[in-house]
Amino acid sequence: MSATTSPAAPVTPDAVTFSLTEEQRLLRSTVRELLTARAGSERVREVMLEHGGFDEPLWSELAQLGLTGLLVPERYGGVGSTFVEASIVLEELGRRLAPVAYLSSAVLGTVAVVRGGSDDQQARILPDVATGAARLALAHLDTAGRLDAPPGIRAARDGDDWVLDGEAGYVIDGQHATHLVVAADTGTGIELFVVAADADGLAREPVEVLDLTRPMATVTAAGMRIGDDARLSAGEPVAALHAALTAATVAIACEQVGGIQHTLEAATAYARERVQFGRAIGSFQAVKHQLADMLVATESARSTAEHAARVLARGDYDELAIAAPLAKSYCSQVYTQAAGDAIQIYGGIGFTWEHDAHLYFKRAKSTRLLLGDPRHQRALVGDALGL
Amino acid sequence: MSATTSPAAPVTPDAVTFSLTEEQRLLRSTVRELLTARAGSERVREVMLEHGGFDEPLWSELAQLGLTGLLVPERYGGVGSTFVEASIVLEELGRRLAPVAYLSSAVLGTVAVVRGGSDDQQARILPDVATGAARLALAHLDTAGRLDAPPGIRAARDGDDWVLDGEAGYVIDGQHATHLVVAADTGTGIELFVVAADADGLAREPVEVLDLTRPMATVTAAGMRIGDDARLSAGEPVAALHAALTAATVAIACEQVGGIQHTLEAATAYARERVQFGRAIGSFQAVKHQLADMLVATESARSTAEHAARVLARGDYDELAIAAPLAKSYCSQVYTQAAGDAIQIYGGIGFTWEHDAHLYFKRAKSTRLLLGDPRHQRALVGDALGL
Amino acid sequence: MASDTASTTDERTMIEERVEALLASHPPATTPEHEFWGAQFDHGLAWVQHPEGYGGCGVSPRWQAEVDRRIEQAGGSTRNRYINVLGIGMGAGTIMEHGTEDQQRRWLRPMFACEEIWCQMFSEPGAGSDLAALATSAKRDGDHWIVNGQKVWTTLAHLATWGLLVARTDPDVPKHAGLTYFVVDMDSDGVDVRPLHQITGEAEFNEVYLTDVRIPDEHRVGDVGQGWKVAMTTLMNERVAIGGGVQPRGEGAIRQAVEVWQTHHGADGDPAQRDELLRLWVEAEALRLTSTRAKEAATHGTPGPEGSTAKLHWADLNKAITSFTIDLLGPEGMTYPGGYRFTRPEETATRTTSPHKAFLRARANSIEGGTSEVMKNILGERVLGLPGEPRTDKNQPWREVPRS
Amino acid sequence: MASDTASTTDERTMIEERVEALLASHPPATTPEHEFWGAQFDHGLAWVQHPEGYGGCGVSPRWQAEVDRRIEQAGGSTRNRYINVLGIGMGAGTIMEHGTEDQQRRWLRPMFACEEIWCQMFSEPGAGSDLAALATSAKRDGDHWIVNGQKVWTTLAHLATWGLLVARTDPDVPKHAGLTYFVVDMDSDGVDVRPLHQITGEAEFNEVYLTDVRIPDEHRVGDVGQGWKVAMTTLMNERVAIGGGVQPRGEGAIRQAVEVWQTHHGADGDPAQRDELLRLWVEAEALRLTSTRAKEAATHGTPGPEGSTAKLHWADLNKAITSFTIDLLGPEGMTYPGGYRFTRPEETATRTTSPHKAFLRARANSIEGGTSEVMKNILGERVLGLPGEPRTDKNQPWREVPRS
Repeated sequence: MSATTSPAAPVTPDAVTFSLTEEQRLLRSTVRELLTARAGSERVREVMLEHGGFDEPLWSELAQLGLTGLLVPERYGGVGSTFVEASIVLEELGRRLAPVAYLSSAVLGTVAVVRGGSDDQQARILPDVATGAARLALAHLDTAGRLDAPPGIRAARDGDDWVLDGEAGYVIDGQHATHLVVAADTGTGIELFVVAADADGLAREPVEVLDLTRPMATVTAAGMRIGDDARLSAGEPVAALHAALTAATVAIACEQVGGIQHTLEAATAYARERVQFGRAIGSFQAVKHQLADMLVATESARSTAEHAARVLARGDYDELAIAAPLAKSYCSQVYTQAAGDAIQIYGGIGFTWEHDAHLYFKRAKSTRLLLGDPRHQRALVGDALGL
Repeated sequence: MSATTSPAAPVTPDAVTFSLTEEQRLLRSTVRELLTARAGSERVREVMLEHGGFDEPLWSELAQLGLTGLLVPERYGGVGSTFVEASIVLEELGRRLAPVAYLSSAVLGTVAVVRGGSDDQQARILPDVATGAARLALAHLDTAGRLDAPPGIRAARDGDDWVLDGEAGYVIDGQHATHLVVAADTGTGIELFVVAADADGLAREPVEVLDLTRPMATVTAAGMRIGDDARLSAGEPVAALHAALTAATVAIACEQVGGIQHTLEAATAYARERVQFGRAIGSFQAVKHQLADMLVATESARSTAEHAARVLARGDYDELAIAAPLAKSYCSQVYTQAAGDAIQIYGGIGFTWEHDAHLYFKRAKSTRLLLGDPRHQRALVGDALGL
Repeated sequence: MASDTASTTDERTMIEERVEALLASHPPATTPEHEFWGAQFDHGLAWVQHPEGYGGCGVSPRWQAEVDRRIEQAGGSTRNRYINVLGIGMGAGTIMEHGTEDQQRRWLRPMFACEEIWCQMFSEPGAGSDLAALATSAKRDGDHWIVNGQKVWTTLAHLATWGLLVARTDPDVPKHAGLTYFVVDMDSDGVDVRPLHQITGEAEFNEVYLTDVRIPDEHRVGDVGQGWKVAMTTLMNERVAIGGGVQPRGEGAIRQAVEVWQTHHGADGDPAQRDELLRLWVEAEALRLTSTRAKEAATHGTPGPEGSTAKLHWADLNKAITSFTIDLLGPEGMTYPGGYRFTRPEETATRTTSPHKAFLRARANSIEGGTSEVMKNILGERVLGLPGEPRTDKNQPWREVPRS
Repeated sequence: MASDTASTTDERTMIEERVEALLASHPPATTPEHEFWGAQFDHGLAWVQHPEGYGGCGVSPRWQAEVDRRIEQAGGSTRNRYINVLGIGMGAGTIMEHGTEDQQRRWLRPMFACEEIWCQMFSEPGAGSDLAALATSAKRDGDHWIVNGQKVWTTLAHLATWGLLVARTDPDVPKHAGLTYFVVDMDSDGVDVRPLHQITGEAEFNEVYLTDVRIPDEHRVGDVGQGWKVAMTTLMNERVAIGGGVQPRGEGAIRQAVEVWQTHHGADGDPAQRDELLRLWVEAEALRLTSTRAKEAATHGTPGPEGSTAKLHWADLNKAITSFTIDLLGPEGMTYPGGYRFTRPEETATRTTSPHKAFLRARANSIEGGTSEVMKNILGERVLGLPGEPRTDKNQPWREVPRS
């Protein structure tokens, strides 16, 4: 996420078009209907408590609709959509907290391979990613998850092969991936490798996560030997990694907007129905004004995420260096505030395990910290602005 | 204000006694009655617009009650009280925004001379300070008012004399003082000089201030020659300056508590009386809860200021290194928030010049920035705590 | 933007032809402003949505932005919309919707040409958020009305020829039902305009005292007792006028904050303050993007809640930014450069305002044009569908409702 | 502290003698806890303000702190006040004020000795902030009452012998007037205690389902229809119990924040985060000083508003600190060490809680024991004297008031 783009003066970016095409609207309603049917609260809870936070049947259904390969180029069996389409799916997934490997495989892994892999490598990996048969996860951090430290896995050349050693923390969906994209420290830089998740010398251990709907793993490589063809060989690996992480930053913001929107709607519905002192609690200004503030914040959060998705879609990387961290910092702030306020509006019931409020509250906090907290993201905005 | 005390672990300080003695209560009611009679809004406005922000008749009345010499030792004609008594006067002055030179002369100047002056020097200066006939002001900053820079006035030795040159900014009550305590940069350190305000080679120019009830001046010395007996010669000048500034830090917090308390009371009274939509606006939760929050903040602000005043009174300098900046940072935050919220509660009328709300709003902002803003004060707390 | 349909293509052609004709017959470079605006009215380009003969040509109001853009490109002035904002922005729509033909013919053209300035007399000391509680009375006297009362916050009253007035004509019915809407000749006997000084010392606004002011019945707008409905038209037009523009990135209050950061702090600045600056910058940009989105939605005819949240968001943010800017100034924040002046502010104040004045002026943002509390009620009830509070004042005769 | 007056000197002497007698006859080192507490009751040192024979010796309640201090100094335990907090802290005062002599004789000693644990059944799913709206019914059946309904948030119900219950005995009068207060034998048929899992996964609280539970009329506390008044006594005792202690500087949530700062950041930490840490530290200290001041004012008999603001201030601050602590943890904040466990929390949870659990648990601070919204109404109305809102539910028969 270091700013490889030139510092941008505070110049107004070319305006994006926020409105959706007919097809995009159809995409939204298709995904929403699917998730309404298949990712209700009961199912999400079953998956998070009994299936380690990955809903394989739902993943298959998303794959059948082609959604797992939205960002995979058409020549490798994907849809070849822009990020605007992906942002629509992400928002809907975030609205339901649907426990599927979308962020990890369809965004992080896919972008890394598309940007870093040779044609051969892409042709080998991406068709299965598009069909959902393969699921990618990115292992690029050290065990402490530090953003400014080298990867926790090291790669050493040994003849024609590479030997991987070390430990990567906080690998999103790590234990449910079929393949790992490993960013490894070679001592002189970073290389990206694609390896089978069940390969010898590789172990995965689930992390005890705050947000059970988003599993993570610690990945350990111990003397793992792989051929050089596993190394993504086209393009600059740091640039590919940066592109994947930037796309994920925007993706998280889009997902957050879905969660924020749900939070606003659910809390508003409750405030309309719940009666205390002979009146709906939403008639009290204490509650009404809190929801009005949440509405204001929701609309602005949506603007930042949709803007970033469109900037990414059109490949305006100078503006993206501002828009991506801006969206994630702002949406994270709004989500954590809204999810906390919602619990307050629900009162006691919102503090129970059986109510869904805590699932959103935990997702909000967890995504706030994922790939850099708002303060970190704001610093990136400042760097890009030259402030 | 640099921490000359040793870093204190977060150890609970010896408890102070918050309650007042009978005499202290009498002092409070005496001052309050005087100011109710003599420092009403009309008079304050007259003084700030027509008399440069100094109410000479009121100063005389305070002097007749012995209040201008509260901190002057008895042997020099003062009352020799503790800072608790001074804090009571300061709170009442802050409540009325009474435009008198109390902070400058009775606190800053007095403490500097008591801590830095020889017996002879104290005997020469302090009796007039106690009677109010002399008024001290402290010139210790550079023209930009930077806290971390050397004084703007330089002192050079010339035979038995000193020659002063340069400019000091933001001298509180500078144009109304009879004497200036000048902190001058000698090149190897700082010396404090007491000079007559109308001496040759000294010029004073009023600053255009945000808060018209607290005048400030820029003081210029141009080849001003003074004898060495004008140099405060007992004790370490830096320590004397530090003591004066720490006392002023606490004094400002006490004064702020008066302003906060007035703001809460006045806004509450308005909210009880003002009717819109057929009800007192204080019956609406939007207003009621804002005032409840203000009440909570007011009580805590008071605790920090009273604690700091008592710690100063008992001379516990380790604890004071925490308590003084803590009080000023907290009271400043509360005052600016409360004074702004009050304008919102008043609505349009609170935005008019004729309403007093803006006077408190400006005092709040101005004292927030005076001698270091809350962020600066918090850093001092952190330094004292070793955090 | 979606491509023009057939009918919008026709409208575009018609607009373009009219603008060309106007610019050809009245070259901006050589035509006095008032004359140009008069001609613009005559060409149906003042309020394009008005019918022919009333300053318009009967097309969708969204063409107005295009007309203004072209006029400005050709060097023409559109600052009449600013100079006479209460007339052109709010009064015109009201008169078109509720006025008689005589009134429309009499008032619209001189208004647009800025030959006559307008002001608005709605708020009163006792009726701020609760506008419908207003107490200024109008009593019938033959074919005239006799008006008594006091209005506040009347921008431009000291320059105005005409004033939009809501007054109570029946105190015995519930408050919303007893109001009537008038246009007052500001030169009438009994109209006393006094400057109202604000916390900057300046007098941007006025108080207007009305003592036995006589208004001919033909200056009544709408029926007797319909004043609330007519006033709502005026206020709706106000909101549209406010929500119109989207500033470039980094403009407004945040520009000043960034400038102070760069001049007073820069690379060596305190990281805690830099983070706060960036937090505000991010929020300002989020708001700007929301305004852009709202504008786009409006032109596509499907406005969402993003439109109604901007005023509320902006008010809080502007207060926060201007206050933080003073903190960034450090000791200089304790000054008021130039001192307090008890005069009228200059017209183009927004561009040249010091951070200090901006800081003070911003306190009114969450009060003027609807307090933030009222805006939150509106958002909560109209956008989110939350129920209102129990009201006792709505159905009681005005005379019996408690007031202060 | 002001010096003792003559009568307080007498009281001090009496207290000291009693404590000495207790410690002599029941040396803490060798006396089982329950036995010691029983003896403490018999020596009149359980609730010193109670009359002789009821666990007290008829002196000012402020002596209790002195008694407890001396017992602890001598190695005695006062943890019964914690183990049986709802009984000793809240129930006892209620029974003393409103109970019959038989009730007092029967219940107080085993309560203080922790031979019988107590719980409190007030809140219901439909009656949280609006407690007086509760729906659990009690119908008379000869010399018994038949109770049906559901209670929530009943701490300790799974361990309790007795439960304090408020139920509706008359639905046809306004809601506050139709309530009656009972003590329920928790082993009765029809009492079904179920764990209520909270957002940490743990079950700190219970739901209690009451189905045709029979309560003898002699277990009614206070008159029929006086339940609200009796319940208020319980809640007042709760507030006193909560506001009692002042922590040492830097204790509580802020301690954990400081520890995480020191272990994860320290001298190289981000200055923006340091400033936020200090802001919270300053606020925690401000609150602590206010509690100290309140306690001092209370012992001097002139409590001011500082006492009632602490709960509200603490709730918001504790949420802010625990949330910030997770941010300080960085990526580690995305974990939940130990995983979610669906068990009862351990008794001494407060000391050993992870930052992660503290973060989740804190969300209830602004809900339990009165929501922050209700607390603000109370402060606004009772301390600041602001008028209440229009109420429609106060005088209507409970049966007709809308509920959810």
